[in-house]
Amino acid sequence: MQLEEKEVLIIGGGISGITVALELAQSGIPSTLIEREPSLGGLSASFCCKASESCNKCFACVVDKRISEIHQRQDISIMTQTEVMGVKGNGGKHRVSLKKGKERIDLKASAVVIAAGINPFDASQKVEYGYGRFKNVITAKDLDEMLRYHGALFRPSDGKLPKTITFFQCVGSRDESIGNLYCSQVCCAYALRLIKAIRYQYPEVKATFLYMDIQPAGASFQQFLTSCREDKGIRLIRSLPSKVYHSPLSDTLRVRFTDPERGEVVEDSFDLIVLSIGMVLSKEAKHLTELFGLNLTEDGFIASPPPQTGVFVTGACSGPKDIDRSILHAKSAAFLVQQHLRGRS
Amino acid sequence: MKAGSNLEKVLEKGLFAVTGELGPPKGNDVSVIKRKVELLKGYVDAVNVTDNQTAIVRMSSIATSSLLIQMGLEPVMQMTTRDRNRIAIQSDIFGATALGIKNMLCLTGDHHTFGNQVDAKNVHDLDSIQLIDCVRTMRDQGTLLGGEEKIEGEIKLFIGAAENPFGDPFEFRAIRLGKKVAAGVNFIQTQCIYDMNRFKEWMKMVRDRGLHEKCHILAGVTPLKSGGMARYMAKNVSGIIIPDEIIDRVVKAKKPAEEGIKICVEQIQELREIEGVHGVHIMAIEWEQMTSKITEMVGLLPRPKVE
Amino acid sequence: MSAFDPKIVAFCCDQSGYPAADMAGTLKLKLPKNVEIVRVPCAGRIETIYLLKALEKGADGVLVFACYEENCQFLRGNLRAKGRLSYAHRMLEKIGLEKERIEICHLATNSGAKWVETLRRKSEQLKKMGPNPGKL
Amino acid sequence: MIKAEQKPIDEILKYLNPYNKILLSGCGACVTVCHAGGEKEVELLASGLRMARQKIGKKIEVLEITPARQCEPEFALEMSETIEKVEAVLSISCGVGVQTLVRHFPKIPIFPGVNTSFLGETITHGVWEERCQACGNCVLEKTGGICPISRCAKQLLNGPCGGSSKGKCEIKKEADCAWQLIYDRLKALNQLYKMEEIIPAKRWGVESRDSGLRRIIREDLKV
Amino acid sequence: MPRIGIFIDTLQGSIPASFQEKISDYVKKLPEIAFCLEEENLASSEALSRMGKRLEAGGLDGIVIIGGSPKLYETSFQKLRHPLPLNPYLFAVANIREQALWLMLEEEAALERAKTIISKTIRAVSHSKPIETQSLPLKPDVLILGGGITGISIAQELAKAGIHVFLVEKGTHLGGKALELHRFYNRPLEVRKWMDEKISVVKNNPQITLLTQTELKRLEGHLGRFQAKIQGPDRTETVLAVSAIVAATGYASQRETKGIYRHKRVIVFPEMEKLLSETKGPSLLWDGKKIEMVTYLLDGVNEDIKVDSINAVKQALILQEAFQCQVAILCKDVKVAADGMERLYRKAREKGVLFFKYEEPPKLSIVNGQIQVDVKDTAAIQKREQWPVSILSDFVVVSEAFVPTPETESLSGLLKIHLGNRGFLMEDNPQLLRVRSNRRGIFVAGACRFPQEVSESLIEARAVTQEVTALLSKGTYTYDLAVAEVDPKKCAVCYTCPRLCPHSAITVEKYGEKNVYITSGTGQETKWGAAKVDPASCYGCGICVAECPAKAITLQHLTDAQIYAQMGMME
Repeated sequence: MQLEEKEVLIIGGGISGITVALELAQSGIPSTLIEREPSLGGLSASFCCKASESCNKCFACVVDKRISEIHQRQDISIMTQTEVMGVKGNGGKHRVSLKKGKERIDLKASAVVIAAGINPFDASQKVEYGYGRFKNVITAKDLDEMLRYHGALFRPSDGKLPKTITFFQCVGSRDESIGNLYCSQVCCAYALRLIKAIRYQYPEVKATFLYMDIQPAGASFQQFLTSCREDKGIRLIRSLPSKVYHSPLSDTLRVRFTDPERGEVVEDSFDLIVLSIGMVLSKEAKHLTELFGLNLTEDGFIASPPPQTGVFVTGACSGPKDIDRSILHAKSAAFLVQQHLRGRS
Repeated sequence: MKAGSNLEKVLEKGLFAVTGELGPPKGNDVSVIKRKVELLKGYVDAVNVTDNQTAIVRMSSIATSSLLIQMGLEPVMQMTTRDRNRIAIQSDIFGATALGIKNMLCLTGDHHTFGNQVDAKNVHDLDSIQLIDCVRTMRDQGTLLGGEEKIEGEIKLFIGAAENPFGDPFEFRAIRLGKKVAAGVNFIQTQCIYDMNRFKEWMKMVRDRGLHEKCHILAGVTPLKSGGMARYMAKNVSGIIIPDEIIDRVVKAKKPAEEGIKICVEQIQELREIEGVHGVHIMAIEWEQMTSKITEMVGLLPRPKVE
Repeated sequence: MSAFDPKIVAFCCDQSGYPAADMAGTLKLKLPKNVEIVRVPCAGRIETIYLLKALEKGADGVLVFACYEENCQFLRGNLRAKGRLSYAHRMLEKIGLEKERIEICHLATNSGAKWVETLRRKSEQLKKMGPNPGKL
Repeated sequence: MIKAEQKPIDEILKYLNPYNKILLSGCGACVTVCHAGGEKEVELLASGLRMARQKIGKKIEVLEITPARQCEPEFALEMSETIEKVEAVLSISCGVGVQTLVRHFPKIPIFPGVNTSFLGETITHGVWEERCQACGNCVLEKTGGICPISRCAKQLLNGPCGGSSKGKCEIKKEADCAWQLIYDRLKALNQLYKMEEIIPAKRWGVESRDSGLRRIIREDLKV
Repeated sequence: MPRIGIFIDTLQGSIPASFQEKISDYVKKLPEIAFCLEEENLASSEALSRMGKRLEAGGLDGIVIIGGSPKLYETSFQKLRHPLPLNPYLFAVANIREQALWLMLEEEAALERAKTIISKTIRAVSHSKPIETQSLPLKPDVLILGGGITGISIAQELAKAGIHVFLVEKGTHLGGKALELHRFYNRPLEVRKWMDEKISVVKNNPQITLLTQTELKRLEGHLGRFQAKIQGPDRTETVLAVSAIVAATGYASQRETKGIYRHKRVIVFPEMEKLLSETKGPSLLWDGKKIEMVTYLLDGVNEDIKVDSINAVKQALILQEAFQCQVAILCKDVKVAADGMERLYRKAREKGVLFFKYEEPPKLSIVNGQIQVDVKDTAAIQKREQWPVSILSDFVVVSEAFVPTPETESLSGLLKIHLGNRGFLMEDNPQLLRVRSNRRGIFVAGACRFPQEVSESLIEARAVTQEVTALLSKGTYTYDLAVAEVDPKKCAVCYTCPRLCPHSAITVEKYGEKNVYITSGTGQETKWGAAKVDPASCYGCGICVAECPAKAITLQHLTDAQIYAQMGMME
């Protein structure tokens, strides 16, 4: 197989893009990986370790490892702060023009992999939750970064440790009102892991988890969920909050939700509210679909075109995925690319 | 007649025998023995004198037995292989028979780690079956173990052994009795019985092998003092099975002790009906006064005078 | 003894502890002066004798930075390391040294903050404990 | 093989107290396999001893050596030069190894560093169990290949005592009743009749271990 | 005295010039130093070629790079074997940026620290020795265990990639659990047709050797040299030589058979699928009577596996639309974490499917021939006083428990791969990246790892194919000898390392003539002698080194001496 000189362009330096690049390199296929941001890793690179007594299978560390791995390879050319400006040709004869800062680069590609990733849902759209208005209403992503870079939990308003903290699930997912008729698939496990990690680091912090349905994730999830249920410091309540009020004096937040235990609407106050925001396709990704003439799925993610187009879509931009499944999906995509190239050689 | 002991005579006559049990004092205080003898005298055909039971150091069973004879109560001298090698055993048998002891119960003995001298070196030179064989050889062949050395005088002993129908493997328990019979045992006292069904099952196996005709089987019973005792035995004493309904009866009873006696009496009556059971062995440990009451209630009194 | 600056040997698993150390550097977190970082491919490579030799040859404390359970690149290395620590602990207790001088800490590539925090904590603890009386 | 367990180091320290330069000698055979006295254990114990003595301000010098086997005279003699340099020897080979050294070095105190526990089998890594007491006349043929001498607390030869319950031994609840195992195995082999025959009293004396020092002499081999 | 060359990498100025000069001054004074050069960005190819030229002079025992984290350099020097005239393992990195400059408060301290790091590294590198690479030929032959949907797909894809496959199935036919399905939830296909096509492709592909009624009996060897003894029908045994192995043996399902679950109106999913596929409308008949009410009881078993809830919603829609049945779905949580499921769920609700969420298990009872289900619906709080809701059903569809296949355990023994805590293949360890096993060259795919939805298995199948092709595509496997090595003379054959090697890379092999037992008569050699590490399968973790009681194992690239040097404790 003389695939070596065939050029593969991978758009998006998140875990999916990285995996595709690494897998292709493994098979002796060099590639160019472009990323809009100054550094690789995308969304998942900002995640913290969510282990408690033992690993809770969040896969964040795997991302870090892959990033350092890809930096060590010389058969993958990485271009950060680079964007796609235009595309000509198709069927694996693409001429893609790129923009890195001021310079323009034209690039021939026999295959293009789109792994543009997703954006977290803009929580301020859910006005009733007060994101952006109240300091102590943050998104799970904010919390994640807080824990990763400061290694500590604190209230944005006063830097103190919140004694009570609550998670709102399905923010921007499974939500008719904003037209997102899909489950983001990752948030339940993601939020519960955050809770576990916090409870382990700060046993004094009590956590509440307001949800619709708990979505399983992986072989250890049952065990993990049971440990959450057994934890006295965690309340799992099947109910989505209707409104959040801010009490300026104490800086606490009152949350209104229906308590299935008592079967009535109740109000409870918390020091910190964390919104488990869902996934939506980024506008950059939307822009790409236009450039490459791709369709969107009814859920607004990128639909995979037939392989002969030489364009492949992988990662969360093809539908919500956690790190684990993104890696898996990227591997399978890498194989499709290989097949495509083989078909042409 | 092997030894012509009272127990042997009663059994040979085909009468329903009753034996009791007496634990020697943890010292040399003879009055303790006297007291217990008074409680048992006339209510049983013979009394087992235990040999450092559960490996707790007590007055030797030989000495105690000979004291019993002086006090007019027939002893069944128990002897374990735990503390004696074959030399001590045989010399003790010389001594015992010389002192007029006619019944001997051959045991392996409770493990020494259960007792109050846990760091002892256990002997187990012989096991119970080999002991039976040893005594039989001494009595019938008039030689020491191994068969060469002739014995001066003759050994007359009614040889007994214990058997536990509630130990595992259950299927082997009757076979094991067979081995004891083959080794020359004359009578058997069983572990205390609560699980009547399992005992009957065992007796059936015994009868199938015709063992009940080759030796006298005395069924062991122990009256339960309290719910606590019942629970404890059921849980901690391996080789004893107490069905829940019996435990419940004692636990729920207003006067547990009386209920325990009542149960014991019912059991004896039931046991009497079983083919091949030639007597009962009442183990009223540190509760000897009850033996008379029980025998009386079952209607086993007065004990026969046999010549 | 106020000037006493405990010497810590920090074994860092290349799959978690070492990247965490790098991250700590990138975040410009401040580390106690007297730390010797030893890089090993896996906590499973750390032999019991290293833990003892470290103390014998002048360390006041030893830290083993290993991956979390069920997250070891080599599946069992962290557990083996844990076992060896318990051996070392038994030995220290018998010879009258504080077993706290040897400790294992589980973390991941992205636990830079935790890495530094653990070393700071250890350093403080050892200051209170005083110098290792067993060092030659 | 021989299974041994290292003695608590504090016990060892007590009897090493008078000495300031010792040889710590392991053994490359059985005690290596059961992680009690191999080269690695020598290293660890040596380090522990040095630190312990350092702590009480009474430095000790520990030389380390691990011959392939300590129970052969040649290996012992190999060590003679080193041994002359020290005040005492701590041997973490089995009791045999210790005495081999004792036999060849009359002037130097030799101390044991391990308890020689039993002849045993590896159950899983890190778990060993007794299988043989070297009684000297094997009964395994009669007992379906399972040894009641080493595995029955009462060394019974004619079946289980009354304490055998649900396959376990009443003395050590976690241990299997040897006679249950024997019964099951003979049943499986269809040889239960073997349990019906009375096994006579074992000959502990002449043929076994209770007749003083046991020796094996092979006239044909002697030189 | 070793001669060490030094390169100081200022990493585009992230090590300030002032600091770098102080370092240079210090280094130049050191006795071992042959030369000391500065670079802006050492990882750059220009810098590397400059370095290459400098090294051609030779006469060096090692190179120390003073700069940032070793991770920045290592693979470019080692794994990729950048053509440098000095063995890559003679390079060592003094990480003074992350570990000194950035972690120290004041520059003085940083400098001191940097110095110790440098001297330690120099000592360490002077203990290193060159390590060579080897390569292992890999024939394009792969063994796949399991002829279910996963196995079939992998076989197909591998065949396309020009790899020959032995597809081994213990049953009489291919297809496995997928044959129990009638329709997919997410594609308008009839599973049967779709499967039949796939199967016929597999059967007719010359690249695929299909072996049904065949089982793996024994496995020897390692990556690239696996010897798999298989037993076919009529007990014929064959040995297959393969480079890699994929386990795709699927899962088994266990039906609850106690009490009411034995009732003929309580059925399981496959039975309902069958009924749906066989009935041609307009209404679903059973015992000649029309089926009107069907209740699904989910989450009784395998709560964390979404397969059944997906199938329930899928079947419910068919029942409501095609057969005018009323359907109720009882579950703890509605599992919609699959592409398109939320919409399907909403559609079902619009079509009138009733959903109940329970916490305490619903009660089943027989009421005049039908099954009554009593459930307390936690979702509908306001209706609490109406608890419990009773549903009289013609059918109750319940989940089967998904369990490992009976032979899973023995298989893990044969392949020497681990079992997870639920008895499926492989523990759930993120570092394994799903399809990898603990052994190089052995992969685990599909439901034998964890039961999952077909489309998920298909993705996994492709991922495996990617891994396998990546492994085999070059025709050789090249690796450094930076691995553990046993000294047979010291080995006590205690089996510690074979037991503890996480990658099953160690076996006891005969070395030369040491302890080779030959069974007389058969003349068969018993492999016996000393432990042996298969270098191609060793990951160089060093666990065995640390465990060996005889200190018979060394890790070539990280010896005791090098570690003690790093500890700053060289004798």
